[in-house]
Order: sequence, then C-alpha cells, then structure tokens
Amino acid sequence: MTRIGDNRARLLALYTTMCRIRAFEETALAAHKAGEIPGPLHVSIGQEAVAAGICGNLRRDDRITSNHRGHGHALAKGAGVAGMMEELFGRAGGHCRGKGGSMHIADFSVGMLGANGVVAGGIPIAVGAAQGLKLMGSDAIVACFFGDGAINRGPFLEGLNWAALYRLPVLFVCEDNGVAAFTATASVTAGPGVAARAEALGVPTVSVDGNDAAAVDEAAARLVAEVRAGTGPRLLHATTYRITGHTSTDPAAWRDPAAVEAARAAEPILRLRARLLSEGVAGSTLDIIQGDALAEMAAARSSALAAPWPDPAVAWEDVQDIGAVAGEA
Amino acid sequence: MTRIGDNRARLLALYTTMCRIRAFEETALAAHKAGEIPGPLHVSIGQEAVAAGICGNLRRDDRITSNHRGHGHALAKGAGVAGMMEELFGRAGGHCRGKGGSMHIADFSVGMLGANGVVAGGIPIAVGAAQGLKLMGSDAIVACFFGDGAINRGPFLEGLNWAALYRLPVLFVCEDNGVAAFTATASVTAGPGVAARAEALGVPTVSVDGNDAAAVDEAAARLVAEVRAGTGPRLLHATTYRITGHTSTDPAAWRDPAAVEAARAAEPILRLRARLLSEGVAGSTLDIIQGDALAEMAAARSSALAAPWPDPAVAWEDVQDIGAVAGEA
Amino acid sequence: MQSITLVEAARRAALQEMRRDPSVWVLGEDVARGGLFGQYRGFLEEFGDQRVVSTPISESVIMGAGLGAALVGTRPIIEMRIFDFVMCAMDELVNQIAKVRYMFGGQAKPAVVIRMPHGIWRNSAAQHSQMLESWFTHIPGLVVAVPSSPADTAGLLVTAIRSDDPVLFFDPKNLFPLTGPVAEVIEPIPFGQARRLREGGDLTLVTWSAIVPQVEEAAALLAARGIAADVLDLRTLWPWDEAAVAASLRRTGRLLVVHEAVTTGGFGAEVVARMVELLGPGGLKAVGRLGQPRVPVPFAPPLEDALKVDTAKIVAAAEALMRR
Amino acid sequence: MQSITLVEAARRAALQEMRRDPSVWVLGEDVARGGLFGQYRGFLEEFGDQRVVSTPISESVIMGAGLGAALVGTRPIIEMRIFDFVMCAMDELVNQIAKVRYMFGGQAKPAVVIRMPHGIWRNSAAQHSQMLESWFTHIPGLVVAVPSSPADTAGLLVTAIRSDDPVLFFDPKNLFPLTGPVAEVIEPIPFGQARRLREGGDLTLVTWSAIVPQVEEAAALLAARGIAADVLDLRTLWPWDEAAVAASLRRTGRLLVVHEAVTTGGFGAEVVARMVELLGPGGLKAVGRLGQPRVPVPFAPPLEDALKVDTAKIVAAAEALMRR
Ligand SMILES: Cc1ncc(C[n+]2csc(CCOP(=O)(O)OP(=O)(O)O)c2C)c(N)n1
Ligand SMILES: Cc1ncc(C[n+]2csc(CCOP(=O)(O)OP(=O)(O)O)c2C)c(N)n1
Ligand SMILES: [Mg+2]
Ligand SMILES: [Mg+2]
Repeated sequence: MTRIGDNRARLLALYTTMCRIRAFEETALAAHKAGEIPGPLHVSIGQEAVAAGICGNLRRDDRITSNHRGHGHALAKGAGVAGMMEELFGRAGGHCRGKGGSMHIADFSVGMLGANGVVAGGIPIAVGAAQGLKLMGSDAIVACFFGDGAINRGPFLEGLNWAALYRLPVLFVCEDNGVAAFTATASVTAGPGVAARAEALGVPTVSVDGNDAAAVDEAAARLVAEVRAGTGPRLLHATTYRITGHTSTDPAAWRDPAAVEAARAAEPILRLRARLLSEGVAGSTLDIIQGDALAEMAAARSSALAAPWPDPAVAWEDVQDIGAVAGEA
Repeated sequence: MTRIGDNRARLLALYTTMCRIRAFEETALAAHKAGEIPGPLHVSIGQEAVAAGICGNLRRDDRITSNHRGHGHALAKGAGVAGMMEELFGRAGGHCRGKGGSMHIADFSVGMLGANGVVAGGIPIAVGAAQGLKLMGSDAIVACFFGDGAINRGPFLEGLNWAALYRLPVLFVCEDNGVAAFTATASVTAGPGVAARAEALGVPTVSVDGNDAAAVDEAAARLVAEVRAGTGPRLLHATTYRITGHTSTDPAAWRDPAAVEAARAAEPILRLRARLLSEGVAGSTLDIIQGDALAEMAAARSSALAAPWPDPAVAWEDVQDIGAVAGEA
Repeated sequence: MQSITLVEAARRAALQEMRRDPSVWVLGEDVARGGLFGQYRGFLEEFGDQRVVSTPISESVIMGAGLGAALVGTRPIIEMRIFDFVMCAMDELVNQIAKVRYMFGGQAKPAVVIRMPHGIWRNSAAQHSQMLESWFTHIPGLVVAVPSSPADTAGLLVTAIRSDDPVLFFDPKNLFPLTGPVAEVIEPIPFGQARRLREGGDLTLVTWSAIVPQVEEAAALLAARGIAADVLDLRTLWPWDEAAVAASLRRTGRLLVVHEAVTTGGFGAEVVARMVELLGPGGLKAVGRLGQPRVPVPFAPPLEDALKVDTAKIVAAAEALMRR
Repeated sequence: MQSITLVEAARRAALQEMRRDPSVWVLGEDVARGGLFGQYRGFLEEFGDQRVVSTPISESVIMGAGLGAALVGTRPIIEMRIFDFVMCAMDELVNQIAKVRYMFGGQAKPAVVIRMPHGIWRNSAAQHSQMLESWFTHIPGLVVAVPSSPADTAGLLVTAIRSDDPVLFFDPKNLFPLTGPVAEVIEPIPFGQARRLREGGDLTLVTWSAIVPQVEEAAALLAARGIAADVLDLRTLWPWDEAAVAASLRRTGRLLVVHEAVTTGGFGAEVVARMVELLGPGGLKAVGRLGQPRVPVPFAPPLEDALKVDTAKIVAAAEALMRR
C-alpha cells in the first residue's frame, strides 16, 4: 500500500467523514428537540472515529451491519444523506420510505444492511452475510458494529464461534464506550473483557484507542486486509466515549461531570484536528470542511422538513409477496 | 478434611454409585428395547464417573440442574430409583407422575431441579437457583451439568458471565464426551475450548480426566468447597466418552469401531475397579456391589412394569392454579 | 383516593409487595437505576442490590434466572424492559417457565411475574411496538394480564406477585402517563374478571390494554349518536371473563372486539370463536373484530396512523356492525 | 407415480431445488449427516460442505445467519431440527426475518425457508411436541405452510424454496413415515389453496398438518353413520383459503375445525371468527373447534392419549355439532 505519501489525504478524508457524522447528528438532535423528528434517537457524538476509520477501509460492495446507534456507520459507508435525514423525519424519500426511522436505517445500495433495534441483533446477520458472500465466491467482506453492551448477549458467543469455525470474512467491531443505556458496562461484565472472550472463541483481536482516528484507520486497514485474504474473522476492540446520553432525551445526569468534561477535551475530532494542524494542514482548510459539513446537514434538514410525507397507502406495501393484505382502513 | 483414612471408603462409594447408574441405564436400555419404555432415551454409559464424583461432594440441600442425559446426575444426587424407573415407564409413581419421562426427570426432594430437553436449558436456571439461595442466606450451592454441545449456545455465555458477576455459588460441570448428537463437537467449536471460554467469562476452570472417578472426586471436593466458601462460580471440564449412541435407538454406526473398543477398555467403572483391586479391595466385594446394583435395578424394572398407569384425570392436573382448565374429553 | 399515573401505580404496587414479602425481588436491565420508565424508582435505596438487581443485557438469563430463583423459593419480578426483547428469552419462557410445573408433576412452583411493557409506542417502529399477548393465551401454564388503568395495573400486579403461577404482565407502555385514582393500600384484583366501563344494550365492545381509553371515547361518541355500547375491559386474557361477555351478548346480540394487536390470530378471534360456540350462531346478530392490519408497525406518523386502531375507526366499525 | 414416504418426498423436493438453483443451500445441526430424519440424505456428497452446512448448536445464529445470507442474495433452507428449538431463535425470526423487508422499505429480501418438524411425537413430552403454527399467522411478513401428505409436502416445499418471502415450513414429524404418490418432477403448489379430501353436504371439517389422516378416518366413519362431511385440508395457514371454506359453509352451514394444537388461541379461532364475520351468524347453523386442551403435552401414553385429538374425538365432536 502506498500509505506514506497520501497519509495527509487519508487523515483529511477521515476528518471530513467525522465532521459530517458529527454535523449530521447535531443537526438531528436539534431537529428532534424542535419536534421535527419523531421517535427515539440515539446519537454517537464522540464515537465518530470508529465508524470513519473502519468504513474508510471498506469497498462499496463490502457490507456492514449496525446497531441502534448507527447514523455514523451508515454515513461513513456512503449512505446518501438526504435519504438518511428524510428517514429520520419519516418522509417519503427516506431510505426506508419512512418505515424504519433512526433505529432501522439501511441503505443496501452501498452495502449498509441495516441498523438494529435489538442489541447484538446484527451479529448473526453479519456472519450469515459473510457466509453468503463466501458461498457466492465474492471477496467482499462484512464489518459488524456493536457496542460493549452486546458482548453479554448469547448471539455474541454464537456468532463469533460461527465466524471462526467457517473462517468467514467478518470484521467484528466492538465500540466500547463503557456504558450500556444507563449502566456502566464494567459493572455487568465479568472477566477480562471482550478481547479475551473473542480470543477464546477463536477470533484474533486487536485493541485500539477508538478516539484516535489515525490509529483506528491503521488497525482497520490491516484487519480488513487479513479478513479479505480469507484468514477468517477478526475483532477490533475500540475504546471510546459517548459524550451525550443514551437517547436524545437522556440528559445522562448520573454521569460524573468531570469525566464528561475530560471526554469532551479528548474527543476524536478535536484530536484529529490537532494532529492535522501539527502536520501542517491549515486551520482554515479544516474550518471549511467543518463548515461544509454543517451546511450540508442544515440543507438536508430543511429539505427533509419540506419533503412530502409518505402516502398512507405505502403503509400496506412491502410486507410480503404471498399473502399480502390489501389496504383498507 | 480427613480424606486420607477413608479414601477407600470414598472410592467404594463412588464405585457403588457408578455401578448403580450403569445398572440403571442398562436395565432401562433393555426395557426400552423390549418396548416397556416409550419415547426417547438418552443414556450416559461410560460417563458415570462425572455424575458420581460431583454429586458425591454435594449435600442433600445443594441443587443440581441437568440436561437430556440426566439419569446419572439424578441417581447420584439421591433421587429414588423406583420413582425414576416408574417415570421412564410413564407410571403413576414416577417422580413426575409420568408427565416428564426420561428427558424431564426431577426430584426436588433431593435437590434435583430437573433434566432438560433443551441443550443449555439448565444453565440459566442453575444460576438463578444459586442467586435465590444466596438471597435467602443459604450456603447451599448449585451444580450445573451440561455437555460439550452446550458451549456453543448463547446461554452458556450469558450464564457464566452472570454467575461470575454476582459471585454466585455455582459449580458448572461440562461433561465433554466429544460429541453432540451425531457431530464431533470439535468440528463445530472454534477456539481453544471450554476452559478458555469460561476463564474469559471470569469463571476459574479446572480440567480433569472425567473417566478417572478418583480424580473427579478430588477436583469436585476442592471446587465445591471453594464455591461454598462464596468465592464465586467454578467450572469443571471433565473429558469422557459416550460409549453408546445419542439415543437408545442410535447405533452410532458412524463411529470408528477401534475408538469405541479403546473407550470400552478405558471406561470408568473398569478403571475404578482396577484401582480398588490394587488398593486391596477384594474382587468379590466389588462383584457384590455390581450384583446388588443389577438386582436393585432389575427389581425396579419389574415393579415399574407392574405399577399402575396414571389415571387419565391426572393429565389435567398441575398446569396452573389460576385459569386451570377442567378435565373433559 | 389519590390520582396518580399508571406507572406510579405500578411502582407503588411492587413497592408494597416487596415491603410485605422479603422473598419478592426484581431483576432486569437498569432496574437499580429505577427502570427505564421509573417503575422501580427508589427501590435500590430501600431494598439494596440483592433484591434490586440490575443485570447485563442477557435476556435469556434474566428470564431463566428468574425461574431458577423461583424453584428455590423466592418470588422474582422479571423485568423485560420492553416486550419485544422477550423474543431473546422465549426458550426460557415457553419451554421452561410455562412447562416446569407440569413436566415435573407438580414439584416446581414457577412463581414469577414477567413484566413486559408492550404496545404501539409513539413512532418507535416495528421492533419496539409489538402486541403479541394472544400468543401466551395459547400456552398452557401461563397467566396473562393486560391492564389499562392505574388502579387495575396496581391491583392486578399485586395479584400477580402473590400468585404461584407465572404471570405475564403486559404494562401498557403508551399509557404510563395516564392518571387515575389508586387506593393507599392496594388490594389484589382477582384474575378473570372483566371491568364494565359503560353499560348499554345495543352492542358489546370487548377490549383491553392500551386501546381502552379510545374505546371509551368511541363509546361516548356512539352514545351521542344513539348507540348504547356495553363496554367490557377484560383486564386478563387468561383466564378471561367469558361469563361477563356472554351475559352482555345475551342482551345485545352484537359483538365488536377491539384490540391494538394484529387482527389475524389475535385474541379477538378467540373471543369471537368462544362466544359463537357458547351462544350458537343463532344467539348472535353480528360480530366483528377491529385490530391492526397484518402489517408491521411503521415509523412515520402518517403510516403509523394509517394502520393503528383509533377512536374514529372504532366508531366506524361499531356503526357498521349496527347496520348488519 | 411412485409411492414414497413423506420424509422422502421432502428430501426429493429439496434435492430438486438445490439442483435447479445453485443459490439454494441448507444449514442446521447434523444436516451434513443427512439430518435428524434423513431429510438431507446424500446432500453432502452431491453439493459439498459449502451448501450443506452442519452447524454448532447455535439456534440464534442458525436462524440469523440464514437471514444474513439471504440479504446478500442466497436462498437458505434453515433447518431447525425440531420446532421447539425455534424458541432459541425467536428474535432472529420475529424481530428480524419477519420485519426486515418492511422496516427497510423493501430493500431486504428475506428469501429463507425455515423448516420446523412439529407436532405431537410418540411420547416425547412437553418440550418436543409443540404445535404453535397459529403464532406465526399473527406475524406480518411470514408465510405459514402446514402440509399433511407426501405430495403436498413436496409441492409446497418447492414453492417455499422459490418464494422470496420467508416461509415457515412445518414438517409434520409424526407423519414422516406416511406414504403416498409423488411425481418424478415436483411441481410447485400455490400457497393459499385448500385441498378437498372428501365431499359432503352435512358439515365442513377444516383441518391441517399431522391430524389430517385421522380427520379422514373420522369422515369415513361419519359417512358410514350417514353424515356427509366436506373435508378441507388448508395446507397453508397464511395465506389461507377463506374462499374454499366459505363456499363449503354456504352449503353445509356447519363448521368444525380440527387441529392438533391447543384450542385456545389456536388457528381454529381465526377460521371460526373469519367465517362468522364473512357469512354472518345467520349464515351458520353450528360451529365448533376441536384441539388439544390448554395443557402441556404429557409423556405417559395414557396421559398423552387422554388429551390428544384422535379419530374417536373427531367423530364425537362432529356428531355433537350435527345435533346442534
Ligand atoms: C436485546 C435488547 N435488550 C435491551 C435493549 C435496550 N437497549 C437499547 S440500547 C441498550 C444499550 C446498549 O449498549 P451498547 O451495546 O454498549 O451500545 P451503546 O448504546 O453504548 O452504543 C439497551 C439495553 C435492546 N435494544 N435489545
Ligand atoms: C437448543 C437445542 N438444540 C438442539 C437440540 C437437539 N439435541 C439434543 S441432545 C443434542 C446434543 C447435545 O450434545 P451435548 O450437549 O454434548 O450432550 P451429549 O448428548 O453429548 O451428552 C442435540 C443437538 C436440543 N435438545 N436443544
Ligand atoms: Mg456501550
Ligand atoms: Mg457431548
């Protein structure tokens, strides 16, 4: 790989993706607060480096599965912003025609096989997708995102064993933000943690500072190459911090304010910015990237707000082919 | 513990239990072949040392949970033979009044909380029983038996994590006979195995030759003491060999006959017999134990065969208190 | 009597029973922090972390551990957070909890309450809005409670906690903010007794759970149009008050069952079938069911609205039934 | 046409489709050894271990991996071994497979067949004898097939494998040894079309799955006693042949639904409710349901016999219905 020469370009690409994720979610938060977005909204503010670092190393025909906190994953994988924002708003032009909302965003056209409202729900799907790809002779791979809360659910064990057994092309990504909903994960997780569990299931594991975008990128590049080479699954354990609450309406008041302050200072976009500045990138360049991202998302918000609602008749569609029921009030 | 002096007595007790389990199951096999026992029957011939070694170290008020292959566990825990045999025969005097059969034998009066028709089904129940006992201030413990096939099911992960987390008094016992139904477990199990998985979940693990009754007994004595002392769960990984097929009607024809021959030679009762002989116990003493066991089970078989069937009205009982339906044809 | 929210009524019922009986305890995700909806606020402080157990996200073991703990004599309240996640614990619920007593010939006493806030929940989409209460009426060994008011929630929860049977307790999550009077000392409400919400002789409206307020509203609108509905809230679906429904039907001859759940395979089918069996087709003039069409719950408000049962649809269905 | 066993008919149907379409494959415990019942005998040898995948005992992932593999364009047959174990994979089935197409606005194509041998099975007790087919009629997105003959099993399985919808295929495990004629080339049988087993004008017997042979036997006995039953095997429960049942009922006016499953909450309730809605109470003379009482399946033969539906009970129920 000719990484050295274009390192700055890679970092700038990461920075752009991360700014776009942040801008998307802050815009969504504001829209939710303003009553424009219905239903629950889980944002990943402070965790952007993981999504950006992993997906930046994937091909378009690679697949991902995600969890309830999936905006970043989708955006980084290339999902269209308009379709994402409209989906959050429940509009006709949403990727899921307004049927899914924030917790069920999917964009199959870029290999995003869906967010998931069930913790660990994406793990069995990811290993199956990898098995299908392998069966079809493709060299595409699957990245499977889940949180630290998911490692206490059975499908984690079943899925990792399965992927290792059949040497499937899956990169498991554990976004370890230390909390599951309102509970510190450490307080409900026995043993040495996710890496030991994965290794015990035959899945080689690498740990990384998930708030260091460059480090995630580097680890991901290596792991994606290994997985694509057919050597079986890998797990990347990325430690990070969820700056905001569990849902958009959770003030996370139980958190230690000092810890939150410290986390704000160590958050990945600021860190990457510092790194880029130190590598000689002009601050104004970075400001423009950030500004563009905010503008892009503001525009997406206004468009979504102006976009048409889905026709009620749509409610009856796409249930199934055989035995579909006809629309009647 | 004053183990040294009464070592021979302990070994003889183990031998007796193992002979009784073997005799029970060979009698049951013959009865099944003769059409006296309906439904499926899973015997544990060749695995008796594990049940005997573990349960010999439990108190009456300790609990066990078991799996589909649970005759040995029940018998070793002290379940009445007549009630067990009648249960297999589906008779009124069965421990479960004929409602459970071989796969659902339970005898709560001796702490046997039930066999289970679902692989790994006993694991969540065992950890909950331990939690309940702890809550009530009891120092009783729970031994949880399962096979090597169970370690690929989610409840294994969830249950071990749980027990370690709350430091519950559970002794997990993995009876590793190398097969799950008709599949070699190694061919569907990734990673280094059950011990590594358990350690990764915070459960200290000991491995033992499960066909060496004395070794199982010794390990169990130590682990039971540790668990009872409140230091949290332990796992005993006992390797053994299932000499007969998966069910009583499975000839296990796919097995390598040489391996089966070797296993027959290394089976735990013969081994313990050799050990006892070498420790100076008379062969005639051992023959009497074996003969008594066979006679006991033959008598249980005849009694069960002569025992009354449950009254059809019993079919309607013990469903629930509120909302029970009245018997009507 | 004080007027309190439904979720507060549920909280007080559990609180009262945990004070009354030290063998009662609660386990589930975030319960030590008061639960997702505040149903257990203050419990940790009062009862400590042995009786208020915040668990990992391990639904199989949350359910199965509840059973195990019941088998040694404690009385767990198993909190499932949201109904949909019970799908992660179905073996423990259906193969184990529902069957142990029977399979073991009466030796086991699975005295657990399984709390599952259910129902359509303000644009939460398909995985957070299910209503599958009818499933569990089909499973021998289980009791099914589906309250709709603060007082019923409190009284039925007390009964559930004191019962030796496993009780599936469907908290109507969309009604948690609903207020109503609840007594200081909460008395148990017997299972299997419907509550009459309105008396009338023209048609019988049978309903339960989160849709009840809209059925009441519809009944008021119908009354204004000269149709007197006899409205029964079943409150529990197993056992259920066949006698009350039959008695009402003997007067009205017309039956409309209204539930939030999908119509096909919903408990409305059982109500209709049982009544036709009991009274004979000749004993009835018209029957109908109103529920969600056989379509998952969508996210967008106009789509959700298009499918879900509401007051207008109830009125329309009742009027159509009167014309038959 | 050759007469073969039901399990062999199922084997040939899957074999034919796997030969026809290389994207079809099968996963489940012991399938490489031919499956628990020999349904996949010879498959490993012909298709290799990439298309005939023996799995760990990991039901959640067996089910979920099938879905994932479908999402990238393959067509898995998910073998659940025995229905009861699907309880270990309900999230994957109900929250994921049934909903992905809808939740994702049509992007997902969950083209899986989930095979679940079900029904009462010679003294196998409560955890190996369940019949919960009605549950899945209540879940939007799912198709439910419940064949009872070798030819129907073969033809419906072909349809299931070719369908883009997720199909729950309930193999009637107690009928695996049943023989009947099956064509060399197995043609798909459309879903939603009942099969008439006997024509008659006195009452309509509606049934499906493993109890069908006993319903046929009962109908013959009834005929000998002068009662001419119109017997319909629904073959699929979603979609189901409302039109055929209604047409029959318009002639007979009497409906008896017979199924192995528990009566309460069973699909018989839906059949009855729907017919009363469609035809009006006035269009019917008598209706009844016959199923297992709301009791788990016990082990001992006399207990199992006391509860389970059999020919004598069917005859008695039909005669009672004629007297009403
Ligand atoms: C099976 C299941 N149980 C519970 C929930 C409720 N829930 C939603 S998100 C969440 C916390 C998940 O934590 P983690 O996986 O670490 O992801 P994070 O929110 O930290 O990104 C919980 C408990 C759920 N969605 N699914
Ligand atoms: C959840 C579940 N899946 C599948 C089965 C079918 N089954 C019964 S026993 C068995 C093999 C179990 O192997 P193991 O746990 O090693 O026990 P062993 O039979 O070797 O004693 C299987 C697959 C089951 N009972 N439960
Ligand atoms: Mg987390
Ligand atoms: Mg084994």
